[in-house]
Amino acid sequence: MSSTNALNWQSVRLLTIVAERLLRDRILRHLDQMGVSGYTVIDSEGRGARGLMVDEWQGENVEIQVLASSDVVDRIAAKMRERYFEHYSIILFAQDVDVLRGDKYRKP
Amino acid sequence: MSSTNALNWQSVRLLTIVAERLLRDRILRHLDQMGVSGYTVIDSEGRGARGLMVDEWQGENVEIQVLASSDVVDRIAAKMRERYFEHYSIILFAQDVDVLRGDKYRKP
Amino acid sequence: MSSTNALNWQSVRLLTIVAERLLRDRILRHLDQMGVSGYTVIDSEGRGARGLMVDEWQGENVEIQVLASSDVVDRIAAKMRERYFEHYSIILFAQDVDVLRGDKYRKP
Amino acid sequence: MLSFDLLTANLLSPIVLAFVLGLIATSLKSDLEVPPAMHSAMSLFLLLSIGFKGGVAVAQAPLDTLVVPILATIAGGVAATLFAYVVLRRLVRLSTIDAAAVAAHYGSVSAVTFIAARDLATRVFGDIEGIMVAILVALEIPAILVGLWLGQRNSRGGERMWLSIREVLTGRTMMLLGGGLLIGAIAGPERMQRVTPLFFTLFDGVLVLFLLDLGMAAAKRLKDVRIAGWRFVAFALAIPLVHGVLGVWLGTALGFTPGGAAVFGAMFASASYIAAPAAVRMGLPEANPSLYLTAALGITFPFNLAIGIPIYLSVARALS
Amino acid sequence: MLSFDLLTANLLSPIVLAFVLGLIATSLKSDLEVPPAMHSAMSLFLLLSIGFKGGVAVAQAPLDTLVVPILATIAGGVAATLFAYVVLRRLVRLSTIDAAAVAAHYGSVSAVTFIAARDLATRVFGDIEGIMVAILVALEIPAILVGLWLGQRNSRGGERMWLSIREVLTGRTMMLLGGGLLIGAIAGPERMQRVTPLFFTLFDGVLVLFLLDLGMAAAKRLKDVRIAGWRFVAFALAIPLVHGVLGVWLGTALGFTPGGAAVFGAMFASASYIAAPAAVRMGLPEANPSLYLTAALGITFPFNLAIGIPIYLSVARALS
Amino acid sequence: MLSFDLLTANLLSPIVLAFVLGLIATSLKSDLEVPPAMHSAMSLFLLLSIGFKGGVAVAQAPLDTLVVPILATIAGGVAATLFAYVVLRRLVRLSTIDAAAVAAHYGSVSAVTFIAARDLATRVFGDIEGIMVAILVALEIPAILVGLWLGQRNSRGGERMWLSIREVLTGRTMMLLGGGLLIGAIAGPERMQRVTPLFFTLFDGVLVLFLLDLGMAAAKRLKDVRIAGWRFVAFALAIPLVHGVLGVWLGTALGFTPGGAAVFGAMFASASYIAAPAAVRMGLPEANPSLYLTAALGITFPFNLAIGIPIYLSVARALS
Ligand SMILES: Nc1ncnc2c1ncn2[C@@H]1O[C@H](COP(=O)(O)O)[C@@H](O)[C@H]1O
Ligand SMILES: Nc1ncnc2c1ncn2[C@@H]1O[C@H](COP(=O)(O)O)[C@@H](O)[C@H]1O
Ligand SMILES: Nc1ncnc2c1ncn2[C@@H]1O[C@H](COP(=O)(O)O)[C@@H](O)[C@H]1O
Ligand code: NA
Ligand code: NA
Ligand code: NA
Repeated sequence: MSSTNALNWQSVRLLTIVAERLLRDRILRHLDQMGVSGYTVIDSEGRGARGLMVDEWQGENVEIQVLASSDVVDRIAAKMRERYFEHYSIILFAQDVDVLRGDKYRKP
Repeated sequence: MSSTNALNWQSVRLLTIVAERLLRDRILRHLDQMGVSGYTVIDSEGRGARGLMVDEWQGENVEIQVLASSDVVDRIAAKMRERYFEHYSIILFAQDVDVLRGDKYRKP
Repeated sequence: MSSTNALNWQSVRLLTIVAERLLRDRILRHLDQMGVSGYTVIDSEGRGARGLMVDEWQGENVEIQVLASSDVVDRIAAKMRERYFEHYSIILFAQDVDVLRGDKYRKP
Repeated sequence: MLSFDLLTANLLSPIVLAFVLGLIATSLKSDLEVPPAMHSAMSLFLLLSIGFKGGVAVAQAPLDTLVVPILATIAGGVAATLFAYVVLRRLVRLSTIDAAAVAAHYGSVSAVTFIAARDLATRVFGDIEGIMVAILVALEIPAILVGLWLGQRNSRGGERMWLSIREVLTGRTMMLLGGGLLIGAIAGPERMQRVTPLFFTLFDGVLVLFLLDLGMAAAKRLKDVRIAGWRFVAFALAIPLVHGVLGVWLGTALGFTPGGAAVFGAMFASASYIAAPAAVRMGLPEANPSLYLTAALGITFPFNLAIGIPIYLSVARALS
Repeated sequence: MLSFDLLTANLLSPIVLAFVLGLIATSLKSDLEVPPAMHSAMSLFLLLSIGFKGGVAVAQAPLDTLVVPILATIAGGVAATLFAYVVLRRLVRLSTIDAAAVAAHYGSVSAVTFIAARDLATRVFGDIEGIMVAILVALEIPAILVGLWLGQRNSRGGERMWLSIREVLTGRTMMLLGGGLLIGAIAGPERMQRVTPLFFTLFDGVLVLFLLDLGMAAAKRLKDVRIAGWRFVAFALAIPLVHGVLGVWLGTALGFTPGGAAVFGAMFASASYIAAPAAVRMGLPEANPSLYLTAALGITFPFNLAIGIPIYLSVARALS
Repeated sequence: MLSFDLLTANLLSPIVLAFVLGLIATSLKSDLEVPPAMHSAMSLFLLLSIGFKGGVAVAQAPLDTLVVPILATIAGGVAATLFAYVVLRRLVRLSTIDAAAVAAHYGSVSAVTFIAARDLATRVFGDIEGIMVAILVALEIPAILVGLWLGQRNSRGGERMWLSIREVLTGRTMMLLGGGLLIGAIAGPERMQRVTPLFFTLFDGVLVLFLLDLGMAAAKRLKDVRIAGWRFVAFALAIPLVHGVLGVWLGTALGFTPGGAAVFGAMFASASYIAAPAAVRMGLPEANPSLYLTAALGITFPFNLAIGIPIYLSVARALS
């Protein structure tokens, strides 16, 4: 974290989900329901344990980034694990990052 | 950080800016003026507090990544806040990462 | 890291490589040989010390993300440094992230 | 005023049907998607084609036949912007900034509405004046400048104002429409003949694909209509009629053929949703983009496409 | 059964040669690439074109000539799915889920195989029945529904089943093929004429580009063939012949021209690799996608493209 | 030597004007952009089209008429590369590696320059030899191999050399040009007729769009010219003239028509900016890419497009 912190950096959690393209809309619907304040979606390709391209129309994977509180990130991760880990190409990772306007990402 | 650090990993700051596409060139011009050694730009989509697609020609958002010293990152963040936070779709977050050739990112 | 950690988050290393498009297939072949469990590839643009677009057919840069153990990340970084740092547009940075199913990324 | 045969001819055209298919696909949450790169490619193609076609026409028209219509167009565009602004302030009760932002869109012009109108007009009345494209170019910019001025005149923004103007003048719409016009005019009909198969023969087909895409975009915008309030929705439905009928009347007064006058009116009736939003977003960032995007793309464009254009043609027929 | 002239005419067509070029490029690890956006744009174009062409044909056909063929097609599609399922369970010994997933693909239809067959048939026998596109649309969906039902009937998934069905019916293939069919039928031949240069005249050329791309995709799939086992490979080569010949016979019995019967057979012989994989992935996630993708795109499609189609034509000629 | 009518005919062509529009748009910092996917799609289309057209021509030409021109082309390409190398070492005083890298580009050929030359030549002299495309393919590769060898002969790189050669031979330019040539030749004129509307009729139009894009790319490269130094700029302007005039002379000696000889010369005059840069970047990474990209795309290509081509045509007319 910035030493001086004159800008008032605040720590929130960044969750990154990489999943096959087919799951995109479903995952975003979950995120909406779980009350995140927003998300960012990036087209990507990849190789993993499955590494199949089923949705040959729209490209391979999406990377979804979500800034949220630690609790919300845990709830999202639990949901993804429950729904998609077994049968779909999906991974996720989380880390702490510093943001300005920290409240923005901690919607009730 | 890597335990052995035989590779001489050094810590710098990674700033990620997600903003509406329209701001792209403006932000990159700011970065050039503030003396960063480089940046990486990725096309993305997203939803946030505003979540509007105005620049319907070129797609929705861009994600801009900048490796720089903590000071420079703070200066960039301050500039973005001053110029764009009020009226535009934009967020940013920062974190510490390890790089090789640390000097590369600490141009005077 | 999540305070409760009911989800069993485990720490692994995330390596991000940004390189000119031309190196893409070569780097992915290295990764395959070095036994990573997967990778994610994102098209990007950028400016850096070189900042040239040679492969004008396929666009500018790629950003490659690899989750792996600290050792493997170090081995990859060393290989990239040896092969490509001198003459090509390439940077890399590494950080610690939390994943579920940590074993997935620690293939022997 | 609206003749039934024109309405049918319009509603059954592949262009309108493709737009409806796009609307339906998005309402059904279909996974149908037009890749962003294809959207940009089609915009680029359509704008450049319009420019080329106009340039070839202008090359064949005596220059002095252009002066009066162009000046009248510019004056009309400015008047339309000011009129829209007053209505938005007084009747719709928008803030200065929002009113200026929306007025800039309604004073300017939508290239696709122009094409759709030209399309129906040619089918009904035969060929129309080639200089209409020059008029399209002339109508696009002034309104945006007036809108920016209306919104910024009370604020600090001298520098910002100039930056925005610069951006409008060098923006891609101007480059493609204006640049295409110049290329067409310089190269002339004979040399342009070799690019005819791509830019002229395929035009209608590409338009169908583009409208499929616009239908999907419009459906997304329609979701925001509720936020806008009924006064604003009424504005977005009424102003095209007012602008359109006055435009047809002005076109007739300028001596255009009935088809030409109808297309002229349709241009005035239309609201820009490519050039204006980008310029206004940069020049008047305080304005609410939901307002102008929803109105221009979500309400006025479909209205003109389905009902407005046949109305302007009917009026032109009646006035001629 | 396979006549030599048909085989040559087919193998030397630019379509097949472009597919082979794609296969070779990928095997040589060339850096040749078709951008994903271009792939999507071409799929969209081809599906919409097929729809348009079919719609125009249907608009000209008396509606009652459609009823019997469509019903026969649906019945045939269901029968083909069930037959494939039984073979996959008994002879190939797949699990219930995998058998259901693969059967859904082989009961459904590949639009590109349809086009390639229509192409050769028209060259050899002259124009074929226009209603074949309506048949294509009718053949696509039932098999997928049957497959999902076969795979899910023992599991909890009532809700999931309905979600999948909804998705198939509103999926892009249906929107473009079905929507295009409707637009073509509503607008009618005359109004569609203005989009002919893009959607009809360019069709064959775009198909060549698309097959170049499919060749590259198929080569990637072929790598997984070894994992699939010889029984499965044999299935992917034999079932198109069985489905295809029975399809030609059914088409002849329905009174189609020889060309029409051959195309009808080719549709039954083909396996879907656009609509079915997406639907099956969501509706039967437990099934192994390697199996159905490799079989449909890696084996059956090239087989039909190179050898199958000339065979179905030869059979149709013999039966007529 | 340069006749005025040829210069005008060239400068007023939509192709050149579109290039200029691209240059202007980028200089004005316009937000005009061609999406990367569209750029790739157009490259792919143009290269495959050229291949197809050449293949059809070769299919109609007796094979033995090809041997001598092809061999002369290969010899000429090698000679041109060596000559450029010597000039770059002695007069421009580049390092071995940089000289080798740049020489590879100037010995090789730019497909777009070829097309632009063929375009003007056909308009002025009528149809030219169809085998020119075979010559294009033959001219592309040898220079790159010679350049790599010149740059690597003193270094360790045996293995790297072979890797680079493999990559050039399986690279996309070869796949599309060479593969297209084969497809065109195997399928033959009659079977290719069905893809004519896309690949031949639309060619000129797509070229206009592509040159708009190249204009924007060239403008970006021009910024680096200052770094290159005046000797290098002089090289990039003079060498096309030398290569071009000698090429026209060789073409005339080989018995080509004046149009054919002019196009032959333009090929020698041109510098590759698609195949060569990728190969050189991998095979000679120590070389400075700014040098070869700026020279090939920023200086020599615009020079040839605007002035060079009419000069080579004038020379061919004088020599005939
Ligand atoms: N070790 C890894 N590092 C980075 N990305 C990965 C890794 N493993 C998997 N992925 C990404 O996650 C997607 C799904 O992975 P999987 O579920 O293992 O097939 C892959 O297509 C990759 O994009
Ligand atoms: N909570 C969030 N997590 C990740 N990305 C976000 C979040 N909120 C906003 N964004 C991204 O930032 C852009 C602008 O956000 P906003 O200014 O809130 O409209 C959005 O379009 C998203 O791409
Ligand atoms: N300071 C930086 N921050 C973020 N990305 C960078 C930075 N420097 C370089 N890059 C990225 O790495 C690529 C290669 O950098 P370089 O080797 O310095 O030319 C650039 O094109 C950028 O995409
Ligand atoms: Na207007
Ligand atoms: Na089938
Ligand atoms: Na050359």
